[in-house]
Amino acid sequence: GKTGSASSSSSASPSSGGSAVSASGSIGLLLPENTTTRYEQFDKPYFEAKVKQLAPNVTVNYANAGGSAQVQAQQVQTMINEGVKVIVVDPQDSTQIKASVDAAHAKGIKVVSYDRLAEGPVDAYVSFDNVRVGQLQGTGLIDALGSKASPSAKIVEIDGAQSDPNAAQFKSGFQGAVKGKLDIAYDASGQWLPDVAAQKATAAINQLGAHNIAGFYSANDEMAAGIATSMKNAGLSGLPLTGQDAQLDAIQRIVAGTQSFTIYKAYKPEADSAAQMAVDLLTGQSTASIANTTQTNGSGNKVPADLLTPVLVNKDNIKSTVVADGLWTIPQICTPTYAAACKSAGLE
Amino acid sequence: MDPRLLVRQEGLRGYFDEFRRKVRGGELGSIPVVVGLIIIWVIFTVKDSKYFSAANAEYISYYMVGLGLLSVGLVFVLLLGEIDLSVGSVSGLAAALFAVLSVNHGINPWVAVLLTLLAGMAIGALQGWIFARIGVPAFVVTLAGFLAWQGVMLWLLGSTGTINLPDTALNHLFSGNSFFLNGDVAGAYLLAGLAVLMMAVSLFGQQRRRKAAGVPYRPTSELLLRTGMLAVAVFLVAWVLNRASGVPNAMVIFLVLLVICDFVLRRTRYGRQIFAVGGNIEASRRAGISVPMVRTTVYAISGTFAALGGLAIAGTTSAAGQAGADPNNLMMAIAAAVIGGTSLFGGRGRVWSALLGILVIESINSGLYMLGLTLDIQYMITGGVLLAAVIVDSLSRRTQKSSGRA
Amino acid sequence: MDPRLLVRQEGLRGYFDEFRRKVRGGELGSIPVVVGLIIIWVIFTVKDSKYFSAANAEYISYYMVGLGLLSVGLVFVLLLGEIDLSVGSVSGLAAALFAVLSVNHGINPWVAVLLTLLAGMAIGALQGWIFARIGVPAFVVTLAGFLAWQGVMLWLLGSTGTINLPDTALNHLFSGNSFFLNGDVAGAYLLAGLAVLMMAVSLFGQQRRRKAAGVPYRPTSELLLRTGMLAVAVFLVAWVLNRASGVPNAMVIFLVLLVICDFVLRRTRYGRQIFAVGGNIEASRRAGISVPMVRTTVYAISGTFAALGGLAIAGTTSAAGQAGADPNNLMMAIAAAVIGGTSLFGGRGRVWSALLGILVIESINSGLYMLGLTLDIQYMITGGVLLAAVIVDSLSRRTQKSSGRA
Amino acid sequence: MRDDQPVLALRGASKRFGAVQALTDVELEVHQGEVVALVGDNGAGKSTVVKTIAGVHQIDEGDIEWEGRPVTIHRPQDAQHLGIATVYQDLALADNLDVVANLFLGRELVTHGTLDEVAMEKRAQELLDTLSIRIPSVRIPVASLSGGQRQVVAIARSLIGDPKVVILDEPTAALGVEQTAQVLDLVERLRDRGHGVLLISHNMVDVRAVADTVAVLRLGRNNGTFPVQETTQETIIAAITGATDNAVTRRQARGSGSNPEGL
Amino acid sequence: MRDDQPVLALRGASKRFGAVQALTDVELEVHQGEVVALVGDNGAGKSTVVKTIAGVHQIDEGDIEWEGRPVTIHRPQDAQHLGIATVYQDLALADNLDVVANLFLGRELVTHGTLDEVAMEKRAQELLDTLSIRIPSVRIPVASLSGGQRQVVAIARSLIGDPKVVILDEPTAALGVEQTAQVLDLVERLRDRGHGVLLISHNMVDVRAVADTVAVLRLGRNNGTFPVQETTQETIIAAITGATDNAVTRRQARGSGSNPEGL
Ligand SMILES: Nc1ncnc2c1ncn2[C@@H]1O[C@H](COP(=O)(O)OP(=O)(O)OP(=O)(O)O)[C@@H](O)[C@H]1O
Ligand SMILES: Nc1ncnc2c1ncn2[C@@H]1O[C@H](COP(=O)(O)OP(=O)(O)OP(=O)(O)O)[C@@H](O)[C@H]1O
Ligand SMILES: [Mg+2]
Ligand SMILES: [Mg+2]
Repeated sequence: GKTGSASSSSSASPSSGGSAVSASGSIGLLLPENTTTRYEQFDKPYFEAKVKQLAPNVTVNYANAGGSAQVQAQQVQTMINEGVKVIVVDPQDSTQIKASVDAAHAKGIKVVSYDRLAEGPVDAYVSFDNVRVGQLQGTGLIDALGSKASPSAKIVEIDGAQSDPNAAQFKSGFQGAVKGKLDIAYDASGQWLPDVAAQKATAAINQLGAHNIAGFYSANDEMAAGIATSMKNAGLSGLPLTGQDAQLDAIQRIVAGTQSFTIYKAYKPEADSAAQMAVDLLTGQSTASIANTTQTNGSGNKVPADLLTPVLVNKDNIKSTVVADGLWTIPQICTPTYAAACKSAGLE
Repeated sequence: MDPRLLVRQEGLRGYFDEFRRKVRGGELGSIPVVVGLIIIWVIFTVKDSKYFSAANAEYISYYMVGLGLLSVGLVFVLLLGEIDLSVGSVSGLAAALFAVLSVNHGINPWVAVLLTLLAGMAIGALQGWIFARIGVPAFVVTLAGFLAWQGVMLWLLGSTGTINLPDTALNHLFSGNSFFLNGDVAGAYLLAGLAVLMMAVSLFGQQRRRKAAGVPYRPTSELLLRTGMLAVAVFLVAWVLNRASGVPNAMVIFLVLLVICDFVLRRTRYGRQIFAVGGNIEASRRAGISVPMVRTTVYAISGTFAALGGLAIAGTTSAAGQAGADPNNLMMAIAAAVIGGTSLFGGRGRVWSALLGILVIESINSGLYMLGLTLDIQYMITGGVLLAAVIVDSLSRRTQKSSGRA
Repeated sequence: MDPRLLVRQEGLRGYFDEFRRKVRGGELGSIPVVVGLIIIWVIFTVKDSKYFSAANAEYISYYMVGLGLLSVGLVFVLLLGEIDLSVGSVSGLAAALFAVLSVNHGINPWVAVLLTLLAGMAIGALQGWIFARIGVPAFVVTLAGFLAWQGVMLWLLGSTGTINLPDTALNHLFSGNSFFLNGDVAGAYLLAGLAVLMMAVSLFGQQRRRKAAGVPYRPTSELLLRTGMLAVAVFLVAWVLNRASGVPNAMVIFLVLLVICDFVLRRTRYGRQIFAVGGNIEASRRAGISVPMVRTTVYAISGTFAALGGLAIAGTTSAAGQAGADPNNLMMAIAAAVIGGTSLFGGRGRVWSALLGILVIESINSGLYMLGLTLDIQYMITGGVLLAAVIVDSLSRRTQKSSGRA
Repeated sequence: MRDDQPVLALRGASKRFGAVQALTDVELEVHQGEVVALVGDNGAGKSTVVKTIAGVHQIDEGDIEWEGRPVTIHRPQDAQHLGIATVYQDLALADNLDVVANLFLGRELVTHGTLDEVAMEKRAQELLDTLSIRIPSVRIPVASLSGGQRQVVAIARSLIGDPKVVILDEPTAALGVEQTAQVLDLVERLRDRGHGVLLISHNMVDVRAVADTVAVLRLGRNNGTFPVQETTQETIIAAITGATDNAVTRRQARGSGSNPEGL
Repeated sequence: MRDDQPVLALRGASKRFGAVQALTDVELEVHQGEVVALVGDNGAGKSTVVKTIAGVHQIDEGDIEWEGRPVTIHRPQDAQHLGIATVYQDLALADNLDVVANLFLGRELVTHGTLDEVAMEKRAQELLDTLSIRIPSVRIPVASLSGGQRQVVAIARSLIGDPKVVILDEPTAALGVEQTAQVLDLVERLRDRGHGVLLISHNMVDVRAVADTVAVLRLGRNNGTFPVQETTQETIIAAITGATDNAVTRRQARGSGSNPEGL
């Protein structure tokens, strides 16, 4: 009798037909990394709050892989050992997670892929469309360039880490959107690191000549901080600069005019949707109520999906997006340094 | 016999007396680490009762293998008083190479394994050669390797990104659902019995030979005690693992390699040469040992184990990806060897320290993952425990030093 | 005078003869690294003519400061024959701490700088104390620090994430648009003149004192040659930087600290003690040097420089974020010190090696970044060049050893 | 033997290393202006006595008395502060530093907070000249010195500062005939200036030439203390080896038969 | 002096360390069954000669001849393969290994590919007994041995294997009277068995007792070769110090005045 204890614990689940409120059990939430603030700052608390609201007796087990796919695999295994009934995982590596998804599936555990689409027999998927994010960044950059946008306008592109598959999706979305409309004169990976991004931006400026550059593409806000500094040092503060994630520092830069816009992927709807899917799966219901489309993942599985739309945030809609959603408050944004800029941007 | 030597009394009694004297003099050996391990287990069990379960024991015994293999290779290097910073990158490269060979090029998986291990060995030998023959400090050579092999790995995976590995051949053995004798209860007990038998044969054989040659030997009571203690430990482990799914094949491979390495280090000329070079390079050179040969081969061994460890790590995720060359793997593998008691300064250590150290590290990891702490707390705890483990060890070694035994 | 000693002939002639003899005997000093640097420059200039420009010189002289400061602290540690793996994490923590103190809590930026540097010093001293007094190997203590301080940093930044730093106080000095005397042409030449003057005063003062005491001294011709060479170098650099925007204040801070550290290491009792402990711990102890004191303070120095380096790195991005504790920074800072000629085995080195090494590394980086190469190629080239730089150095040192001077 | 109080005394000192009882109840006295020779077989515990007094090791039991009162010597600094200078058998020089730096290690000459290299170099040169040793240059690293050169550097080290008691652990072992003579002269000068000297040597000729008292150690225990003037060499050697029939006497017996002295 | 071919000879050997010319045109011959003593002041270059022959350093100019034909000795192995066993002044033992492991380092006894620890331990015990040294246990690390004990281990090392020429660099410097006598006996036994021995020592009594020929080195150059039987001690010392008026003679002159020999 070697197939042991773990399988017996999972076979018991789908009996509770009743109201979601009385359901019990546990959900595993696995997030990939911590170099950007969002996961521990927003996704985790939003998700936990929503689950609590939907099913007070359900516990959430949390793990963060710190950027390592291998750690994430171990964490999935831990969750399986602990007997969770649903796993919500934001895969650090969407291919590499397949073995873990397979293992969970074999034990009858449901898997919700969060933010990035995992390979393997995934039961549901919720995310923003990464390619769409890149497209938005591209069209946003063209808009910000205004009349200066032309096929000969030289753009400096700083991408995310080469080892991160999302970075490739952002990049392809962006390049698709600007193809033939702008000239990508410099393209390198900033490794998601602001100091590396800053140095590469300066190198690009030295290489192309400060006057020949029309704008900068930064895959996310973290790197935009470094790039903005390099632009300032070269006297290019007025040029367009993109971003992503709606970090506080980026909002402040947008207010101050040193960054053009960021892409806001509202965490709350995403986390809420995932929590709803998880609780549904936990209680044996279908996810059809939220998953209005399907996505095919890398291993060919058709996954019911809820794809949310990202929003471009610039000086004009800060108030109606991140502030209205409670992501950041006006006092958080308008510190003394940014008070004057806030005033002129109409944030008070 | 020198009248100043405090000789142990005959029999079990004398054994305990000496043990007590050793503990008082700070010659604790592995005791602090073992005690630390037990404390870690108790704390996590109090925090979450699921921690102390057969499933978690199985978890630890499986996940320790990848890093443990890296650590074994590092023990060889540490015994020389050197370091190999490239093992993390080499392990990532090995997994990528294997995946490209076996999946993309369709080469027979066992042949691909062989080629991968040879590549690891060649990389290690190259680094060792640059260190030994050209005289570039090993730290720098392997730091360069740390960067360069990572680059080669990215380049290899370049067009495809992560590659999923099929559940065959060595990948199957290293995967989480492959157990010794298919998880049959007898399998675990067979292994345990084998271990006890080997220990007994070795100990009693030695006693007989020493008796015959008329040199001092250990009393039979002590040998029985040692064999008995080992028996209790291994049968307990076997019993626990049987309550889950059995003994993971990955662990069997790891243990067999440990036994072989232990034999090489302690009972062969080559092992003696490694210790000698780690203790005093000039003395070794003058004794006619080819120091460059020893250095080159030791790095080749380290490279081979790094490659094997990379395959084992890839086995845990059944995939080879760009994040394979995680620098944390390097840090943890070194930490394991040191926690287990291998000196960073060369000439002192055993391969078993890799096992002991990796047990400590994986016990902490599994507990932290289970508690679902945020990463900042997790970093702080891992750092703190690592430190505590070694502080105890160092304190005991200090007492030892003040009584002249270090 | 010993008849076996080959004495240098009087005058410039003798100086050149000795130089030739040294080169033949392999006593090349910094020459291989300087030659390597020139080769790197030539290659990149051939690849991209913009590489050899005033703007790029300014780029290098600005971006080298952050890592360079880490490297200076590491030189102290390496002189002890130890290592500090925590500098990368401490630098990240320092930037975060400063941001939280000055931005979130509104503390006066200079006070915040002071508190941050004190925190860095305290962290270093704590690590040094655990190493020196408890006897935990420094490698392990600082490995624990590497993990733990990163955790503390994440925890500090927890609620806000990345924090933008205002362009005031030290942040202004460390930012890319702050130049000595506001970039006035006179500023650069003033600094160059000062450097030459200091060198001349020191050299000729020493000659006078040695003459007076009747011990051997260097001939005037040699002193003139040395001063002249320095003058050519520094005025050339000043001229180039003036063609761009002037001398970055960050670089001025770096150079001033280098001069101070060089003085401390070579001309004070404390510096002598560091070298002694790095050479032979037991001899130092018996000579009445408090080895734990030296160790603790050296780690405190390393911690302080790590904190300052963290502020400088944050200056390049005007922000303190969670990616501050980049482990590559650690590797690069160590590589810089070693490439520059500081031994990993203790007791041999100069702080100037931090400058020389970081120049090599930033020269490579700026070229690679300019070419916009992908990460795999970048890793391979950095690893390869690092290795090549040290192979040349090691080969020269080997010739040296065979003629008995290592 | 003088009747004044000993400047340095060991009372019932014992020291264990792991399973080896290196010293058992050792008694030793050194008076001012007296040269005490400590002799004994290899491994008898002589160097352990020295290191105990110098603060390198601590004794397990017993006392160290300095000018009559018991003192604790935890670290080498403590011994130095009392006025004990030691030349160790395992020399312990910093190989990476030059001769001057090693001579003044821990007692550097300083002016205005800066090392006074010139003064140190001058003084070093003078000191080495009195010991008539040829060292190519006082600015070469100690690593490249010959065995005897290293030993002389270590001896010169102990004379910097003004110690009350000088301990020399086999100082002439590696020295040439001329340097040995110089060191013995030095020992006599130290005695004449009223210092106490504890001299360890295996060379009975040297011991008899300069020592006032000979203390014998055997297997970590006292085995007699003899005034040199009134004791024959045979008595001392018998105390050292623990037998009147030993390799030395046998060799001498043979020697006088088959290989007559002189030309 | 014998008329057969020397087993080992140095011809016009020169060696430079950085700015120090350590050896200049040194000539040396060792015949079978002959004990050659190499003497000289500290830093004269004796140990450099030894290391040159043993393959630790290489000579810059000149030749080493082995049984009449020139050989190149690049590494210590080369010297060992020729049949040269060396005891170095700086002993170079692996401190972390025990006495047995050090004795057999590089020449371990092996059965079926496995170290034969039992045989090695037995043989080690026997070897050390013949040198009458007391070592608490042959299984303790060399780090914890006294100076003399370490020296005996190094000497015993050189006797494992069957060398044709044994080079001893100040082998008795750290040894007690009894052990010294044993080592001198050993040297005589080696000679009688037809080995060549190169002995370096500062102790003229020992040199005169066992050597057949004395070669003097002074400031890195040959300064005479003397047959022991026909040479007075004064002649040798004068050759070593380069003067008949030196510290030794002065000391002796004083000694015979103020401090009469014997009781
Ligand atoms: N590795 C080295 N590097 C530089 N100089 C050296 C080196 N080894 C020896 N020397 C120099 O060569 C000279 C001869 O040294 P050597 O050790 O041969 O002397 P020695 O005759 O053995 O003296 P001793 O009797 O003191 O042992 C000395 O002046 C010494 O400074
Ligand atoms: N650090 C140590 N650890 C263990 N044992 C030691 C240590 N130091 C010395 N011993 C042991 O103590 C005994 C005495 O050693 P010590 O060095 O005092 O002898 P010694 O009289 O100086 O001999 P020698 O004349 O050979 O120098 C020896 O048996 C030695 O093995
Ligand atoms: Mg001694
Ligand atoms: Mg010598």
